[in-house]
Amino acid sequence: MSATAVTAKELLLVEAVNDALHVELQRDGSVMVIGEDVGRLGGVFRATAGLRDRFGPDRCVDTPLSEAGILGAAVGLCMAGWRPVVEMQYDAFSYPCLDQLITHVGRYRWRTGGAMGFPLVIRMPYGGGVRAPELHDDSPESYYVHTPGVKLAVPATPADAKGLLAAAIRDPDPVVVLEPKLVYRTARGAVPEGEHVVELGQARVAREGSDLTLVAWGAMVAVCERAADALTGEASVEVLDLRSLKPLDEEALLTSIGRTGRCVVVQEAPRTCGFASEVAALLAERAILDLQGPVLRVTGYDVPYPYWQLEDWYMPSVERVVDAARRVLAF
Amino acid sequence: MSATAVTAKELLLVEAVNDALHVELQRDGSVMVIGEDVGRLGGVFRATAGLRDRFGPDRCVDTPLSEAGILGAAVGLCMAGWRPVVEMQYDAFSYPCLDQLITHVGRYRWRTGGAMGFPLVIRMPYGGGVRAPELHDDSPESYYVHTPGVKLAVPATPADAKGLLAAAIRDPDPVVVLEPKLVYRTARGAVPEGEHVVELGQARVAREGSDLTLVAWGAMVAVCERAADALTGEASVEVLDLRSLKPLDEEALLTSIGRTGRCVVVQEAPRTCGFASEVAALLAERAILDLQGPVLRVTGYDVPYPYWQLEDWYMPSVERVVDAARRVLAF
Amino acid sequence: MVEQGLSRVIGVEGEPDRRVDGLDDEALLAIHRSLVLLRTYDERSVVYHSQGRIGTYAIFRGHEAIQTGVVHALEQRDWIFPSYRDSAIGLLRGLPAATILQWWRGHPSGWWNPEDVKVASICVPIASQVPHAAGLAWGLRLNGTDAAAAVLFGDGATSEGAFHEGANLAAVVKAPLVLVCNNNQWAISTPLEAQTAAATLADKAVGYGMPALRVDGHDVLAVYEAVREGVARARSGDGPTFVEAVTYRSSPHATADDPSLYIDPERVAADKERDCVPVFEGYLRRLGLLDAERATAVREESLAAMRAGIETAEAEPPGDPELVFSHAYADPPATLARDLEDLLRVHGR
Amino acid sequence: MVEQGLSRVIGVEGEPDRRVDGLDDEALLAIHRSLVLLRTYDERSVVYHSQGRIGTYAIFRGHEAIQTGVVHALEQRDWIFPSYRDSAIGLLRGLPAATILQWWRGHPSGWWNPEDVKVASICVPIASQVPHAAGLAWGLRLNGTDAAAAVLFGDGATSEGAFHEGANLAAVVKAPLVLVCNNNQWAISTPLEAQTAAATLADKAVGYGMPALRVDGHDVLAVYEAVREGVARARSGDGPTFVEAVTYRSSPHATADDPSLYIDPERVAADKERDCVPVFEGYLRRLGLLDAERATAVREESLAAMRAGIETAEAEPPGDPELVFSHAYADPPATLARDLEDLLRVHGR
Ligand SMILES: Cc1ncc(C[n+]2csc(CCOP(=O)(O)OP(=O)(O)O)c2C)c(N)n1
Ligand SMILES: Cc1ncc(C[n+]2csc(CCOP(=O)(O)OP(=O)(O)O)c2C)c(N)n1
Ligand SMILES: [Mg+2]
Ligand SMILES: [Mg+2]
Repeated sequence: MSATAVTAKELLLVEAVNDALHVELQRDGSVMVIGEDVGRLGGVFRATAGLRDRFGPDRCVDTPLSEAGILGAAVGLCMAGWRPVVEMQYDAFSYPCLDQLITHVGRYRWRTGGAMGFPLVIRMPYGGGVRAPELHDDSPESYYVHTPGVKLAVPATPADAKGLLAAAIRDPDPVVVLEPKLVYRTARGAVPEGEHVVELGQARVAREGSDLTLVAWGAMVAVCERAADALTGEASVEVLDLRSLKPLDEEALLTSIGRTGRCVVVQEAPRTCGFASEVAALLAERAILDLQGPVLRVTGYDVPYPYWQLEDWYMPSVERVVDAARRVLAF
Repeated sequence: MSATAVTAKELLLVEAVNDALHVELQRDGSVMVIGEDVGRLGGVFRATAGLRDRFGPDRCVDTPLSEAGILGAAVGLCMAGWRPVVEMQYDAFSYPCLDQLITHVGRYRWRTGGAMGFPLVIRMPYGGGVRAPELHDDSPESYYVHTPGVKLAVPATPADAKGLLAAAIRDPDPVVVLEPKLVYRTARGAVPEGEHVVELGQARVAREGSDLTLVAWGAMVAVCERAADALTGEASVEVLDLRSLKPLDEEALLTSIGRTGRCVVVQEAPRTCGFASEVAALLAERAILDLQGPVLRVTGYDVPYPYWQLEDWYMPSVERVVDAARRVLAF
Repeated sequence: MVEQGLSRVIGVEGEPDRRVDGLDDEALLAIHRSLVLLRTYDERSVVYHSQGRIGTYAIFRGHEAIQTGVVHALEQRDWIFPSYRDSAIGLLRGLPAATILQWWRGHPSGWWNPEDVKVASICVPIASQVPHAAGLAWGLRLNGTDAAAAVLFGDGATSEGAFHEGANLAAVVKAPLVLVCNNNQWAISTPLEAQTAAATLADKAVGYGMPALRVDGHDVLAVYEAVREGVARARSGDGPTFVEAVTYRSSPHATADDPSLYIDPERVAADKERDCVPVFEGYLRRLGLLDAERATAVREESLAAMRAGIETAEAEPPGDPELVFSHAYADPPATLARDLEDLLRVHGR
Repeated sequence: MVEQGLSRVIGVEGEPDRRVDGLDDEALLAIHRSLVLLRTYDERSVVYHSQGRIGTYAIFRGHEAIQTGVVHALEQRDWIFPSYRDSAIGLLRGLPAATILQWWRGHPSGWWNPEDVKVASICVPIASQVPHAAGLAWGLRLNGTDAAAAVLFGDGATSEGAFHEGANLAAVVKAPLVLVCNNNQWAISTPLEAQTAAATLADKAVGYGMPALRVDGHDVLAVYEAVREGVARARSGDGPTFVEAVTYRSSPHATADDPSLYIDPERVAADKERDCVPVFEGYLRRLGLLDAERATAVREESLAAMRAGIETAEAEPPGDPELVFSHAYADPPATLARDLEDLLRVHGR
């Protein structure tokens, strides 16, 4: 897929997001970026830096402070032939747009019998661990992925941050992209220059192993890799980075569990009805004979995300992942 | 718990809701009902009929058409010592209030270090099968139950509709009550008169069985009972009515599966991250040795709820439940 | 208060009628055909519902003048965003009655391609179409066309955040949009005074820096004139206009509703005196443009369209289960095909 | 436009000062202490942040006059709903600086009981506290008290649906509420003209049928006067009032922000000329109520409070993991205790 990509450069994850936007706005004149502070400031995380100067104030627009209005307007912009990329400034500040998402973004194509497409993207920094005040730390994937008619991707690496966002922008359906702000400026890696697309629905084996599979997405992939390190000598641990939750690469998931027979799913979000539950349910449904032990979930808790001095107690830690892995291995 | 309840009368489910409101508003002068058309009209389903005349326009209030404003005002009313019971007119029209629910209703008590309570109730008719236009058919429990700080109950019978709503109104925490509108006027049963409380977190064995457990809530309980009938002779089927999804009666669930070893979970909502996934994940985590077959989910599909002439193809049918049960039994 | 200071073209209480410049006799008769077509659609739908031939139906009797005035003030290239109550407005853009009837029959063919007729889908959640209209109109401006859009909504809708955010954004981006508020003074059972403390709904426009016009919603030409003014402003790049068309909901909210629980029957009776169809027919008669013969002909034409519509609708076979899964995605997750297969297997299809 | 027609008490460009009746010398000096306390809190917080002693911090320099004017126009029994930027307003109701510093330090003791001081929790999501204030004020009225409430929010907040729905509902239920909009003309990097097309933010009140007042937000007494008028209206049962206090965000949005990317430095410099603290101190001097000695004393008093505050905060032990689970529910699901036990086991606690 990453057709014309030849050389690569080292980028931070947030720089890769910015790179993808520059490439895609250049490639397709109908792509535009809208959101709060995306223009003059270039986004509070600088993800949209340079776009307004390069493509003009009509293609990178500072909107009024109204998330529902912004997403609703994006629906209308699609009807006029545009492909809006909507930035929600933070995870928890996207909640006002859920009504438009559920009642319209996910249904409008269906409502027109497939006659009209709504190729919009909602991208936002998400997740905890950043020592921020309340409501700057949520992992809202469940609300989005439970909603029919939308797709959802979560990159864990700079290359995927660029490739998945590009795929989302080119996708004919609405796609939500959750960017792990915890590693915005710590995840650094080689990113193909120019056009780079990572197809939705293809999981990535971040590390191969044969005894147990750690399933994760976004910032939790790195936590799982550290847990795998910690288990070196004890067990051969595979780390599966889902990359896209809808469409989900069930194939990769079932293949991995088919090999290892043991699974721990790790997510930041609260446990009840989180996507970790979906993964576990899928295995209980389709891999029951492969399972040599329980499917354990290491997740955020069913409580409000805590004050940041306590957040390390809330976020899935390497210790908690290792402990769960050992319990499954010892089962 | 249903302390003073002596005699019982036959009521429709929606009448039982109305009865609960009359009893609780009478019992506690700080309980008030607010929402769209709850006063003069008594609600589009008549669930609040008679309250405005009996308790006055200050305790049963027709609000402006603004779901987020209504729920936000309910938060403030709690701070002033009131116990607001908020009606959302329909499932899908509750989505505008999700932002207030997630950012405030579920967090405000925590935010005050437990100093202030928010004993509010959000009740709404939910679910499909009623031959209605778009967006009158949703089953939104996942959005609500994934949200920390709130509880959620779903009655399947008139007696539970009264008892669970009374428990919700008396509960010190915010509780969402989803009322299965499909059976509002078809579910009829004996309802204790006067005060009647059904504690949250206690599942109900709707039917005893030893070979397989059908797990459901709300309108799907009756579907499961019909499926159990259809399986008479083939298998002894237990039907477990969860009644409250948060707190969840894990005890009852694990006990039942411990006995039957087989489980099918039935829900109307779309599958991905639905509560059926949570139930299956729980079993994969805590009952893996009891399971003699896969945990199958019979659910709504991951598509917009269809036009009503097609809705019977979308709603879990007795046939689909029976088929899933047979597949598990034959496993 | 609400009824004060409304602009009118058709005289009441002895006031003289006016002619609207640019509207020749042909145009007036075209407006008449539209009014009668909508009225007929609405009347027949209520009958069809009572016969169990369509489902619950939201009655728009008395609001045809607003719908007609809006459509006639626009060009074919201009977009329309209807509220749920304006379900049949597409008829005036050439949509077959059968399509709209199928929507109310819950049949999967009850959709149309908004692009074909520049009429957005029926919007069920109150006010949520306002941001769509703002975005579409904004997009039209960015496309460099001089096309415009109109969005219809009710008095209750003005209380929703979606209305507020859409209207504010439209004004900021100078979207070529006319916001048409049908102030029928009721939101189901909630009266205007329980909806807002504002003196008029046009007052809402002040907070968006948007000009506003208030017209008698029973007067199709007054609505036409106001919307045309808004469209002109939109085309010249001056942004949105708010039009408050004051009517009264003289019919039940929908076929399922019992207004006797809340509404004042005398006020309803009074409003029926100002029924927009006879009001406009009187105007045409005074101009010598309408006689009994033509009135019957137009009425017959509409009835024929409805007969054809319901026949076509009822003749259509029920939709296939496939349609539950089609159209949700252009590029669906693989699970959908598996679910369909499973569904067909179970039901022996 | 925005700066025109603002009411003032303290003269600018040679205009004479006024006395506000009901405000004796003692009251004026109390206002001064409040202004300086807030200014000191803000200045010290910026320093503490640069020293890594608190986290990201939202600076409110230049907005102390609004916060102070509001609090002094209210009685102790009246409620205050602060925006995130008014984080320290509770100081004026006797909250210890340590508590607010702990909030910014992300320490679990950074909360207070709103009931004790009638100050709601810091509200992080923009505008979402407006419906809370409307509901609380409504509840106070239902309780038969004559207590009132004030809610503070910014210019950007007026674009949110939550502001709209809360303000509209407040007016409909005649909630005893004063809505105080700090129009500092910026929402992070978004200038007022990209936020709304309205001529003034006070214009928003028209659509809610609410009276509005526009004041110079640099003038603590002008804010005081306006809010007091709103409170009087609230107590007499006439419902809410909207107060637009015009200022300018002359400091960065927060410690993490770099305004050089978007703001006009000359305009910032000009605003600093009207800094609310020296402006009010000049007024007091002209009245012979303030000399260098008293100014230093007040300043010292505030600095002492801050020194004590940060010491107390830093002396507190880190919070226990138990606190992750406490307080979410009054009657928590059993799973929470199991999760805590598991967490402690894994981390060998
Ligand atoms: C968001 C939302 N909330 C509630 C409803 C239920 N509902 C349908 S019509 C209606 C009243 C609408 O009143 P108004 O906006 O005045 O339009 P009218 O019905 O008078 O045409 C309500 C509350 C809805 N459709 N959408
Ligand atoms: C719902 C929501 N969206 C976005 C944000 C991020 N944010 C924090 S402050 C701010 C600007 C607020 O502007 P204004 O209301 O004028 O208040 P000011 O910052 O000027 O005091 C934004 C967009 C938020 N906190 N809440
Ligand atoms: Mg209306
Ligand atoms: Mg501001």
